[in-house]
Amino acid sequence: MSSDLTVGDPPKPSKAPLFWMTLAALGMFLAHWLVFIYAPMEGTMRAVQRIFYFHLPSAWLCYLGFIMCAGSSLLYLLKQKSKHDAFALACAEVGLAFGVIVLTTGPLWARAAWGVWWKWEPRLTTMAILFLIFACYWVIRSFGGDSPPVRKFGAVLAVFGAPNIVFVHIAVTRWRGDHPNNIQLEPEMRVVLYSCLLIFIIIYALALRLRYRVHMEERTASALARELSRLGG
Amino acid sequence: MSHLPPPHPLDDTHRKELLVSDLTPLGRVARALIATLSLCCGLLSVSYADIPPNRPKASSEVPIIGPDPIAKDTPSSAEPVTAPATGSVDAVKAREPSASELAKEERLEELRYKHLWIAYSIVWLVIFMFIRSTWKRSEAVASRLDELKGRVKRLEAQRSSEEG
Amino acid sequence: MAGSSPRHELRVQRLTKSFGEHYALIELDATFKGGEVCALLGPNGAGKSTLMNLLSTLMTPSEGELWIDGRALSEVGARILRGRVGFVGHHTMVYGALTASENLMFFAQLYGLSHPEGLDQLVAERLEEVGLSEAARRPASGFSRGMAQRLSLARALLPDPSVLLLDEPFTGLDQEGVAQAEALILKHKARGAVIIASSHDLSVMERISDVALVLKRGRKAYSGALSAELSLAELYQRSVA
Amino acid sequence: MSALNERSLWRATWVIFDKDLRVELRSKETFATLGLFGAVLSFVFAFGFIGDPAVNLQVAPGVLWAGLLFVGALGVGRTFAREQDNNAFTALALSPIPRTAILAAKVLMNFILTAGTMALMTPLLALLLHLDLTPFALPLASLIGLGALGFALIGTPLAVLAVGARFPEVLLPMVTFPLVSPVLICGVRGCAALFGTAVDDDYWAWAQMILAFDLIAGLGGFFLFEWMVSE
Repeated sequence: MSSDLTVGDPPKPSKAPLFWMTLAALGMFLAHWLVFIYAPMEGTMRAVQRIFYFHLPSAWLCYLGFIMCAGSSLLYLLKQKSKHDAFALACAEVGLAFGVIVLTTGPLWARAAWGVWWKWEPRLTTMAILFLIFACYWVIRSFGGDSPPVRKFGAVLAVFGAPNIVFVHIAVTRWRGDHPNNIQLEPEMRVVLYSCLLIFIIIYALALRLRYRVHMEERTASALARELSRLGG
Repeated sequence: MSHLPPPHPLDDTHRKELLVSDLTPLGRVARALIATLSLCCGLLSVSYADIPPNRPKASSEVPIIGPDPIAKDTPSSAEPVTAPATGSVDAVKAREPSASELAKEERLEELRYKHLWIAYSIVWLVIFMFIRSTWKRSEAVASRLDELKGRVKRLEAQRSSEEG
Repeated sequence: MAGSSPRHELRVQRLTKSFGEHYALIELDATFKGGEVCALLGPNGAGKSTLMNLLSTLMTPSEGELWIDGRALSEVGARILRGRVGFVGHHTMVYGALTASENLMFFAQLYGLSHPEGLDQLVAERLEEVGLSEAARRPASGFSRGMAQRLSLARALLPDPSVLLLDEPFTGLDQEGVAQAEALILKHKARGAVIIASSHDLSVMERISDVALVLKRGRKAYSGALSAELSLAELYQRSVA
Repeated sequence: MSALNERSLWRATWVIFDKDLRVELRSKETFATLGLFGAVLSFVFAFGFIGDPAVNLQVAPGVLWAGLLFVGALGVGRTFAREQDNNAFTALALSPIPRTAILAAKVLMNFILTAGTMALMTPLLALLLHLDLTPFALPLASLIGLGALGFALIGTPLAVLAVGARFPEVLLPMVTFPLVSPVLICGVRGCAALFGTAVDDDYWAWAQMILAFDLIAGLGGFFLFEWMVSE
């Protein structure tokens, strides 16, 4: 009878997340030191330019999250494996978290640097539309229940949504060709930027891992509950 | 399309127990609310921080010498940016504007720091909240898994005693 | 259809369907032979509709396998099997804006049917069978429930399916309609089709069925031939209790 | 049983489309709804944006494409209205045709409905805003046609899936709008280029971009559709 219950034992909670969390926390402190003390003051934008060290890595990781979500969704559509769907969901959620960072720090920077909260500029627009698409994805996944049709709907949304961005970018670039002042990075700034990127990658991987695990465990739990109802019934 | 069959009465009793530690729809709504609220709070604080440059109050530190309409106008307009010389008029017109420009620069500097701090705290907040919510959810699901496994064990024990 | 082996067959093995955290159908093993009418019985929520949907390939089983005429679902894919199934469901599935004959013509074209004297002739014959010849040129939106049900039956029988699934086929039919439907079912039974019917009207079911399958909470509670001694109602009471 | 080959895809598409068209011509339900909606929209936009001719010409692209967006969303939301009485969609899903045929027929239908409504709405708007669009008739029609096609290509598969996932209908536009935003941007800019209100006057480049979007969305949709509905 027990063979019926092999719904995949959830992996033992390992100590690894704690290690990585500590590393990430330490990294954050290091990032602060780098951003606020080590990095030289930029000439024209001065203090507000330091937002950039958080903003840019977040934007990259936000994109990464959404692209990974789309890739995993495509795999899910083709192979119908639950784990791909769980991974796609986790990627979208982490991407959205970084997206919130990008879309709040971006206007803060823009207001101080350009005098406006928002500018119809390719990168901003692209990010905003991508964020909207994946916010829709998240809303549907959170409130639509967790049935295969909803998973599929989400997957299709992600698969269509991510390549969309290329179009938006090309279109807006053509429309509003002015690129923002490309900041000439001094070597120290470069060091700070890449260290921040590294630290954010650690945080990203950690968050993704935790999230993915949670989704997988929730699925294991509902599979277990299902088997129980089968045995009990 | 296909009809979902109504749940078995048996499943329902099981479900009630299971829901105790599960994330209910209410929990999801709460989560969405918190996310929205925090976003609103962030935006509110941002717009609050934006007020100073529009108020002439900050300029009181450095009194404006002489009634200069341009110098007075510029700070009250919604343009905190100083393209160092907004117009050649400014540059030509006065030695006094240099004082007001200084004040303006100071206000801008203040704004820059304010925005930096807000941005910085948002970064922290978002990361912290994300990890925390994930952690909480993971604990909830872990406890649910434990409970379910306990029930499986009990069921197995019951079965083996029935067979034996 | 293949003349050498007129008997069709539908077989399921460990057929299971789960929704979220509960099961609608659990490990059903059954063989439905052609030329027999099987009464599918069970209380509400026993898994009858789920089984019908699985057999019609509208749903994909969570586990288990399904064969129609020896062709496995997992091997040939749902689309091949789907063409061999006729399905009459709770809803009449007719297009109100189209006339009766247009409705049938639409599905005849979708199924890629042919007839020596043209599709129009085929459609006319099929409408004749269910007694709708006079209403052939009227839009189906004006039909009574009974007429729509007849049309639905004609649609399901159109491709001469190997498997005929009838979920409450007598809803809304009058005496004459029930008799006509019965005659049609018997005709397709004689042709060798697998017929699975489910209805709350046990007296009609008693008349037409040869075997019975009773489901209870997603599991098989009884399956076997009906005998003269054991009435369907009695059997149902006994196996569900 | 007929052989189910590639030709059956086209035949089934045609059969379903023919049926939809017949139903639509007979009831005129969707087209009447869309047409009326388009007329109401035109009046609302005209109230909101009417100004001197130069201003009118400047707002016209935005008004046109906002109209297309609303009309398209309404049309796509009605995709399965024709199938839902008596649950006829189940019978359609039961027939041994490639699922892609259903999608193709519905895309075609949605395209025709949206483009048809826009063909009524555009002259009406031109009339109300005192614009003379006749010199641009052909390029404008091509832009709007491509835009309507893009909307149908993105919106229809989502509508099909929404039927299965039992979504409330309000969710559909919410999901569709961000996805079609490239079409919208290109369309508005293309129209502005066409009307000469933008710096860049190469409307054809924008049309090409919409065309590319349509191609990719169409290919992606038709390639993935069998997987989307396999449940």
